[in-house]
Amino acid sequence: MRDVAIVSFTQAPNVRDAGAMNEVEILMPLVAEALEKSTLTLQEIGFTCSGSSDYLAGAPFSFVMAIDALGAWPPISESHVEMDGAWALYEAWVKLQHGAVDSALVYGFGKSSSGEIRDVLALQLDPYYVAPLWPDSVSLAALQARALLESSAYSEKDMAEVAARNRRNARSNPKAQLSGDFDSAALLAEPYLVSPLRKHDCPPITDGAAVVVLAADDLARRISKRPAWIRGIDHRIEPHSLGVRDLTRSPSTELAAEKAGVARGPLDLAELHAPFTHQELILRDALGLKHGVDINPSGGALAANPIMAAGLARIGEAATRISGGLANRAVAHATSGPCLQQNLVCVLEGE
Amino acid sequence: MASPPEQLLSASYALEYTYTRSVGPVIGRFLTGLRERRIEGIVGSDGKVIVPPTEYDPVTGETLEDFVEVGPAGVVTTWAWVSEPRRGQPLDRPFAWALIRLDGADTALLHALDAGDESRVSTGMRVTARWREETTGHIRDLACFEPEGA
Amino acid sequence: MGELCGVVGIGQTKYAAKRGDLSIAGLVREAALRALEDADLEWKDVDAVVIGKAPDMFEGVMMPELYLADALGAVGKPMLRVHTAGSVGGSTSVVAASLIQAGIHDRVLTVSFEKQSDSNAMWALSSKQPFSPHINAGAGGYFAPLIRTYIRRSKAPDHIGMLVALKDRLNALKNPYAHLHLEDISLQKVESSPMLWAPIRYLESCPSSDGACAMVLAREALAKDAPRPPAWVLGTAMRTEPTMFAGREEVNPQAGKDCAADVFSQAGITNPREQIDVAEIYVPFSWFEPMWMENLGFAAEGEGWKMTDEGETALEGDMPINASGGVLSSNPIGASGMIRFAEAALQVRGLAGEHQIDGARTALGHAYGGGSQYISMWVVSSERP
Amino acid sequence: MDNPIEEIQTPIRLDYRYTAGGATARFLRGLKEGRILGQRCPSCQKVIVPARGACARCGVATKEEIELPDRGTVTTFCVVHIPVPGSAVKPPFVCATIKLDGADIGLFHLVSEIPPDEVRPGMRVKAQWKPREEWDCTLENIRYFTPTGEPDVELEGSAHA
Repeated sequence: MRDVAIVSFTQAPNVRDAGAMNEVEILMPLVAEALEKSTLTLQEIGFTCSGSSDYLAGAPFSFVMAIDALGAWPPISESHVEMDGAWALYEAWVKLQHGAVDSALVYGFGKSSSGEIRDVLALQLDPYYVAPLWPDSVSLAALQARALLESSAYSEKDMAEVAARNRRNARSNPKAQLSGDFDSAALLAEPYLVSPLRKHDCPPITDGAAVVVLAADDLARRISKRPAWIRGIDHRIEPHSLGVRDLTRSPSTELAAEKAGVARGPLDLAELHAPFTHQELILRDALGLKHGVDINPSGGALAANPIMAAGLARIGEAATRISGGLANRAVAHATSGPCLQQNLVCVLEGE
Repeated sequence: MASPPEQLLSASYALEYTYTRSVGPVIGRFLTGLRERRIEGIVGSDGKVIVPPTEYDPVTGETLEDFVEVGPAGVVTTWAWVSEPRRGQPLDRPFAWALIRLDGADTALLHALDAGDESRVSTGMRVTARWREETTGHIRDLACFEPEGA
Repeated sequence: MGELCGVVGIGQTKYAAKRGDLSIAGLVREAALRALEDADLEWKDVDAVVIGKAPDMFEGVMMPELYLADALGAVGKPMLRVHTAGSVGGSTSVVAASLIQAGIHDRVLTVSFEKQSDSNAMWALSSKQPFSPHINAGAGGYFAPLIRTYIRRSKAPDHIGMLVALKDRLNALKNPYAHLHLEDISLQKVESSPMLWAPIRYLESCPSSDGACAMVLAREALAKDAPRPPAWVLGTAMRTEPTMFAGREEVNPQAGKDCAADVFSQAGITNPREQIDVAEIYVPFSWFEPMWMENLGFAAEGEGWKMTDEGETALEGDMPINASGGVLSSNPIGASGMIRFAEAALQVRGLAGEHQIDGARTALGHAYGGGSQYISMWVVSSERP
Repeated sequence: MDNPIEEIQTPIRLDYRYTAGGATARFLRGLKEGRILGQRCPSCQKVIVPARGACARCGVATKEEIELPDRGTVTTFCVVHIPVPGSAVKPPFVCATIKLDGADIGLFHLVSEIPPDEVRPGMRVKAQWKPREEWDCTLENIRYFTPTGEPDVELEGSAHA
């Protein structure tokens, strides 16, 4: 495998409603900033790939307009996935492995404020058997949470502690949407939203975007004093029907972690794309995270969940800490689909 | 169009369409069964009975075609209590979403459970199908499930 | 640099206005199973799945790869979903090939589809957002003015578009998968068909189809031992430019020229007209054949129509274009690009059946999308480099 | 089984709220006052209309506002012969790309009060506005463009531009 690193990361302030800012207006300054940090111009970038969703935007071809934020002239080598930007990063990483290009620009973006996101996500479900019942995303997560609570030693208190820690961590993240000091006992006194989930177990609704620049080999070393090298990256998918899956585990994360080599060395930190508190518990187990691993120093998806950018942001957050010398080895994770159906795992290291 | 405050110019709109979905032989047979108030599953490549039936094995992708009748009663494997139903959901009063393993099935079906109150729902409880008055061959022919003996 | 990638299996559905006999999963499986069968492989032999389609609003399923994971045997495997507007079938093939070329996987299944009959194409493709351009005249409303400019600049005679429409429908009669089988097609029928977006007539436009296309790609060591001859991928390229900016050349877009230059250079092609034996080009409206001939460098600017006029792009011509009948004969949008790529591969494999071009060794697959701004291409050959 | 189920209807309705970007909002507000606002790109100096807050070619924000006249030249067009869903305009009608005087990019709009077969590239046109009291934040304030009677203009450059 060719050495490929993350050399630049920016993200938009994560907000409940970006208001009058459209996707181009959100992305344009971010792309400029990410490129400036990388010292590359768009024309020097070998490949560009983005992730977004038409249903999130409520319009077909929503990614086409986003090209306007780049200055794609002369024309650029470019692709798009209808997935979280983390998978766009994967496609770009593959392109760099092929070896024809040395750098890539990757971005993910979405405004969840535009629609009723809990209902929009119901359209991800089987269109014959399930979507016509309109089960919303929080209800599906609640089914998973109860399955976990009733089959493991985890309690609602453990879930509240996940929420409290993530939002405490988010205090040092100026881009976070939700942060602060929460007492898990006080959180447990709150009513259920969809039992067994309370509001704090669920992600905020977020508008946002994230941008990453990848570079290979010597170019990465020239750009960054301490590139965050991608030592392994893999993603796997599970069956779609919730009634077929064991919702209390994440076998696709386990498999992706094995392929990405998570266990090949000690980890300093993990950035997990766990929109719901119980999903962090499932992912911790799936990744075999030991005591002492700093989980979601950014606050994770419970502090800001810009759908289509949140997974990419996890990779960017982990990389930033490696480049900043705060960690030597990290795992970043992204998820897609109902109840963690599809998962991506990325292992990052300093020199 | 709503008149906006200074700076912001926004308006609501609906993405609305009634899709006509051809269903193919397997889903078609299941829905035809529902119309006749019968629930059928399909036998997977490992012998397990999958409900609702898929045209393919969920793990191996192999084509499937052996049907067996299941239910109409079964067991709740997990559930979530909804105190505020949303538009389009099967019930407009508080209900539980439940994964239900029907008798004779090895996988669970997602549907609504009309139990009246959260305290009456538990994992492992027995439930049975409640049919819509008029069945047409649609997943919503199952109006919802209800506690057995209710 | 990188692994060599071979196309070892190709599967297509019968294209039709409505495949009322199939679910969405059934549709993609019909193509995927045929591709596996062609490659003499089973689901378990596939390492990863790359799927592509155009806007999710066609089927009203958000990110349908999630629902289709089991149907495509992807459980426990990596699965990617590509969407680059109308070029997506091409881009999906390019992404799938890159997984082989980068040495990441041994075998990749790639599938693209559209089940347009679940909704309505004009509805699914138009923006419902407030404040968006108030005049929505459909895809033809966007492309017809470009065609008019092409005709004005090139001084092409009016019948060129009709010739393309006739040729592609005649070719489709030799392709059992094609949607349109117009047995009694004639120049007169094309000419007397109603104007939709003048200068585009009804029979100069693509249909709206249900359909799926699939390919199995494999690395060199596996492809050379495949049961049927592989098509070797000599080059792949994608280019994008913005939809609207001052001075944009939309009739002969730079993205297309750059993409062609890139893919030909990878494939060692210096004279495409001489070295490419057959091409499958994305032509949703007949006039795009001469326009793309110029964009791809098969003809000088302003001269593309002469190739059509002189019969050079016909089956028996020296530069056959869309021997399969093309997009004008089958158009499940999300799959249309991959069909071009797959038909190019079928030609060099010698497996194109009745529309086989004798001795085809090197072929081009081409797709475009958006406002002629997303371009993808590959060059495939029967000869292993 | 008699009469097996072959298809189902699944109604889908999702409600969204769309917020126009800053520059688009200013453009639409301008229309409500009968003004057509473009923007000049600080990099390539081209004038873009409708104002979109960005030059797609240069990838930079555009801020300098330019008010454009409501007359220009048809660069290309098509005659639409099929009814357009949700549109009150009856076919056949002419959709044209119109380069307003002083703009470097075309605006898509209707051309009327002339037989479709007499419309031609290079033709000079001006906006026909609806009565002022009907104006809102929309390009539909302009009912359509009509010929000015000025001599045609020699065209060069791109198709929609």
